[in-house]
Amino acid sequence: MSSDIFQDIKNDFPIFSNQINGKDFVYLDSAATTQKPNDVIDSVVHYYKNCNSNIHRGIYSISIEATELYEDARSNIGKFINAKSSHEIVFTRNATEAVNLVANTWASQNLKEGDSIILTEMEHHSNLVPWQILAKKLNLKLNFIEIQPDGELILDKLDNLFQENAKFLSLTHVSNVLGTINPIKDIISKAHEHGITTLVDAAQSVPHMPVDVQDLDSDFFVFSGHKMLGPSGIGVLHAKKTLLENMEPFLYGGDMISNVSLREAQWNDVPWKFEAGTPNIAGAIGLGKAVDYLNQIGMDVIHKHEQELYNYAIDRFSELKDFKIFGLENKHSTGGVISFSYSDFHPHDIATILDGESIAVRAGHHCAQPLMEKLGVPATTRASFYVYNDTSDIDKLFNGLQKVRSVLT
Amino acid sequence: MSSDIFQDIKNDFPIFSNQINGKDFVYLDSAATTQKPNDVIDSVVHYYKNCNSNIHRGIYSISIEATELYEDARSNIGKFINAKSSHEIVFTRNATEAVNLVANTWASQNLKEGDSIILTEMEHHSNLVPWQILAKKLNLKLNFIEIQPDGELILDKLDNLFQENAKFLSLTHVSNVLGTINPIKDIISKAHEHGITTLVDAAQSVPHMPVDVQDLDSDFFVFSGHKMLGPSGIGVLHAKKTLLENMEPFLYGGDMISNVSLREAQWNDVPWKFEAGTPNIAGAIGLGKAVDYLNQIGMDVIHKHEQELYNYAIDRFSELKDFKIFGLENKHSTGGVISFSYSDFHPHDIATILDGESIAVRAGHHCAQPLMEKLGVPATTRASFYVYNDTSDIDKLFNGLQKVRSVLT
Amino acid sequence: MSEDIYKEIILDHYRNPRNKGSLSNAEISAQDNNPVCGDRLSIDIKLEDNVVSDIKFDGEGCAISQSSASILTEMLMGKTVDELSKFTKDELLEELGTPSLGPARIKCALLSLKVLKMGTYQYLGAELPSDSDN
Amino acid sequence: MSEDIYKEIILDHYRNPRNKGSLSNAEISAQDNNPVCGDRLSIDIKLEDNVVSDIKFDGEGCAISQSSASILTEMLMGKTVDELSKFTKDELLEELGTPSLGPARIKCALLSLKVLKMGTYQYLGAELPSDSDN
Ligand SMILES: Cc1ncc(COP(=O)(O)O)c(C=O)c1O
Ligand SMILES: Cc1ncc(COP(=O)(O)O)c(C=O)c1O
Repeated sequence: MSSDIFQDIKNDFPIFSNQINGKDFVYLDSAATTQKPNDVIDSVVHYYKNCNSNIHRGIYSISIEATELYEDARSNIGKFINAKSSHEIVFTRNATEAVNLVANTWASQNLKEGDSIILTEMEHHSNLVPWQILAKKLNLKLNFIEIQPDGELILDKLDNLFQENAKFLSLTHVSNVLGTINPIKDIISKAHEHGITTLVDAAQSVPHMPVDVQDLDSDFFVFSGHKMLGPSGIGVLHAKKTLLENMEPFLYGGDMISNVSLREAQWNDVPWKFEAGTPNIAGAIGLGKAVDYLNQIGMDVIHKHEQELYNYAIDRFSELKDFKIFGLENKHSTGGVISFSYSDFHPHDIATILDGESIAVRAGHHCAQPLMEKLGVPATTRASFYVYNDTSDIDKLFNGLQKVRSVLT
Repeated sequence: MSSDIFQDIKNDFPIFSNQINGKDFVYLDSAATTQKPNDVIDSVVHYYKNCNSNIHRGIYSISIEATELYEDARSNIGKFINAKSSHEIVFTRNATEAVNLVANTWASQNLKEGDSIILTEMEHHSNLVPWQILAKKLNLKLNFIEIQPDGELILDKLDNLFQENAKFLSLTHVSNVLGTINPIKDIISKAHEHGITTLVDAAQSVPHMPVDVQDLDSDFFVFSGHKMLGPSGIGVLHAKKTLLENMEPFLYGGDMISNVSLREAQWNDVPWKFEAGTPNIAGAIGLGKAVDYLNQIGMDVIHKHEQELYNYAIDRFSELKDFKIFGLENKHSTGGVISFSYSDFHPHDIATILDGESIAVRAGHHCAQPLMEKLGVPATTRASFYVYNDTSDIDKLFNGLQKVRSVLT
Repeated sequence: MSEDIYKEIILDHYRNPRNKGSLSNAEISAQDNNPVCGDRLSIDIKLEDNVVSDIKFDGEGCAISQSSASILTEMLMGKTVDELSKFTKDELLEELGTPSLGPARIKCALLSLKVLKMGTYQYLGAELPSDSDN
Repeated sequence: MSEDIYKEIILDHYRNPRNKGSLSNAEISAQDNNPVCGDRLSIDIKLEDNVVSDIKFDGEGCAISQSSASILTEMLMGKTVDELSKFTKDELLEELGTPSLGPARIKCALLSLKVLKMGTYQYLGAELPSDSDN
C-alpha cells in the first residue's frame, strides 16, 4: 500500500485483537460507524477518571480542566475543517440532529410559503425527512436533483432548479451508498449566485478526505463523530458565524442562556446558545482526540489509501460471476464504499453468511430508500472501508463471497 | 453510618484515587454531575473494544450484540423507575432535551391560545425557558406555584391555579438548590382531576431516592444519566405509551422511520420514533450499568445515607458563625443538597478557597435565577452529596470553611 | 448468527419452493412486506368446509423468508381455520430447524406467519392480537 | 486555582476598598454586571482638561471583582482619556499580582476594566472593539 502507516494500524484498534466467531474480525461497515482507536477510548476514560465534572460553571480545578478539554476539542475540530473560528462549531448528538437544528431554526425563520428547497435523489433519510416535514409545515416545495444510473448528479438542469423560488439547498457531499463525491464547491457557488443558502451533509466526506469549509463556502455543514473514529453520541454543526448569530436557539435550558427571570430569558453567545443542558462532554473530548489521530495520518493519505483498496477490490471482484457494483462507472468516488448485488442472492443472506466468516458488511436500504428505488433494488449489500482496512480484508471478503455462492446454490 | 456498603465505596470510583492540588479529593458537586464507578466506565470501554457497531439495522454478530445491550439498558432503566413497559423509555441527550421534546411535540400539538401552563418558582432553567418560549409562540399563559421562604411550595392556592384554562403542569420533583422534595403524587393527582397533563423534572430525584412512575402517575417524566453515575450525553424521557403513540415525532431522520419515499415518510414504532439518527449507544449502555450499581446498593439505602450526611452536616455547621442554610426549616428535603451563605463572603471566593483545599463545591445561581431572586441573593454556595460521600468529606468541608474565614477576614 | 441457520430444509425450500403462486377466489388472502430488507410476501388460501384445500404463497426476499413461507404452506394444508388462527411461531421455527435465528433474521422467518395471521383474522372478522411488548 | 490568588494586595483592597461610592455629574459613567455570579459594578469618573480628577466605583461581588475595581481606580487617577482608552488588561492583572487567575475567575478580575472601557468609549462616541474570539 501507499504508506507504511497502515502496516500495523489494526493494533491501534482494540476490537481487532478479539476473535469473533473464532476468526479474525473483518470490519467492512465503517460507513455505518467506525471502530475506535485506543487514543480515543483512553481520552474518554481519562475524562471519567481524572476530571469528570460539569463544565462552564464550575470554579474548581477539575471543572476548569474539563471545560478546557471540551473547548479545546471544539477548536481542534474547527481547525480540522478549517472553520474561520471555533465559535462556528456547535456540538450536537449526530449529523441527524444538526440537520434538524437547521430545519427548526434558520430554515423555519427564513423560508416562506411558495419557496422551494432543493435536495438530491441520493440523500440519506436524515437529510430528507426533516425537509419533507418542514415543507409540509410551511407549504414549501421540494425539488430534487436527479441522478444518473452511474450515481452522478445530473447537473445540467441546475439552472431550472435554481429559479426564483429556490431558497435553500441541502445535499450530501458523498453518497453513503455509492461513494459518489458530489462537486459541491461548484454547486454551492452556483447556488449562492441565486441567493440560495446551502447545507452540506458531510457525514461521509469529513471522515474520508480533506475538507475545507471556507473553500467550499458552505453555509451549514454537518457530520457525525462516530463515523470518524470518535465516540458515540457526538456530532457537529458548522455554520457561518453571522448565520448562527441571527438564528433563534434550537433547544432551551441551562447553559444556553445568559440571564433568566420567571417570564423572560436572554441567550448566551454562539455557539453555546445552541447547546442546551449538560452536553456530551466525554464525546466532544473523544472526538477531539479522533481528529488528532486522523491528522497524524493525514486526510489525503487516508483518501488515497481507500482509493487503492477500492481499486484492488474492484479488480478482485471482477472474477466473481454475476457480481455487480452500483455506480462503478462513476469517476468521482471516495473509494470508501462498494454497494453491490451478487447473483440473485438476497443481501440479508449474503450478510448472514459472511457473518459466519466473521466478516461484517451491511445489507439493507442504508437509510436511502429513494435511492434504492432509483437503483431498482429493494436493498444492496455494502462493504465500506476505513483506515484500518487492508487488502487482506478484501481477500477475506472475496473468499466469503465464494462461500455465499456455495451455500446458496 | 447506616450501612457498611459505604465503607470502601470510594474505591469503586477511580477519580478518588487521584490527589488534586496535592490533597485527597472531596467532591461535593453531585447535583451538577456525579462521578462514575468503574462498572460504568468499564461498560463503555467494553462496548468500544468488543462490540462497537451501529445498532438496529446490522445483521452481523457485534451489531446484534450492541443492539441487545442498548435495548437491555432501556428495559433496565424502565424497571428502575417501574415503567409499565420499556417502550415508554425514550433516550435523549439529557433532561433538558427531554423537556424540549415534550414542549415541541405533545405540548405544541395540544395546547392552544389562552391555555395556561403551571410551573413553580423553583424550576431549573431547563424546565422553565422551554415553556416561556412555547407560551410566546402559542399565546399561552404561564402561572407559577409560589414558594415559602423555607423552600416549600405554597399549595393551598392550587385550586385557583388549576382552573379551566390550565392544561399543563411541569414541575420539579426535587429542587436542585434547596433539596426540597415536592409532594408530586398529590399534586399530579389533583392536576389530573382538572384534566391537566403533567411533566415531572426528576433530574434530582431519580438519582437519590426510590421512584415509581406508575405510582406517581406522571404523564411525562425526565432525568439525566450523568447525575446518577451514568455517562455523559444520555438522558431519559419516560411517558405513558398512549401519549407517545399519539405524538408527532421530534427529530426526523434515520432509524425513526419505517418507510421513506422522496416526498413521504412513515414512522417507526415507539420509542424509536423519537430516536432519530445514531444514538449515544455507549451512553445508554453505561446508564444501564449505573442503574445496576445503584440497585445493588438500594435506592432507599442511598436516600437514608444522604439524609444521615445531611443531618451530620447541619450539626457540624451549626458551630460556624454567620452560616445560613437556605430552606433549613423545610421538613421535606432529600438530604442531597445544602445551599448556604457564609458571612458576607461571596460564593465565588468560598468556592475558590475550598478548591485550594481540594474540595469541589458549586457557587452561582445553579441555573435557577428566579429562585435566587426569591431567596434574595445573587448566588449561593452549594454542597451536594452522593453515594461516595461520607462524614470525613463533611469534616473537610468544615475545616475548609474555617480556612475561608481566615483568608477573607 | 452464521451460515448455520441455512439448514438443509431451508435451502431445499429456497431452491425449490413449494406452492408458489397465487389463487383466484381465495377465501383467505393477505400480503405484507418488510421495508427494511424489501421482503415481500402474499398468501392465498382456499377453504372447503372450513379446511384448507389449497394454499399458495408468492413473493420475493431472502432465503429465510421465502423458504419459511414455502414450509408454512406445506404445514397448513388440511388444517381447519381454527387451527390456522392458533398456529404458533414455535411450531414454524421448530420445523425450520433453526430455533436460534437471532433478532436480526427472526423477522424474516416470521413474515409468512404474520401474513397468515393477518389473513386469518381478517377472514374471521376479528382483531389481530398485538404482540405484547417488553 | 486556589487560595493563592488571594494575594495581600487583593485582600487589602477587599477589606478596605478605595474610592468606593459614586459621583454626581461624572463625565464618564458606566455599569455592568455578571449574571452568572451576581457581580455588579459601576464606575464614575470626573474629568478636568481631559484628565481624571476624581473616580469612584460602587458595586457588590466577590473579593476579586471588588478589589480589582478598587485597585483600578487608584491606577487611573491622573490619567488622560486617551490613556484610559488604551489601558490594557495586562497592566491591571500585573498590579493584581495574579497573572494566572484561571478562566473561572478572570472574568471577575476584568469586570472593572470592562466597565471602564464601556464608559470611556461611550464618552468618546466610539464603538467598543469586540474581543476576538477563538
Ligand atoms: C432540577 C434539574 N432539572 C434539570 C436539569 C438539567 O439537566 P441536564 O443539564 O442534564 O439536562 C438539572 C441539572 O442541572 C436539574 O438539577
Ligand atoms: C450521508 C449520511 N448522512 C447522514 C447520516 C446520519 O448520521 P447519524 O446517524 O450519525 O446522524 C449518515 C449515516 O448514516 C450518512 O451516511
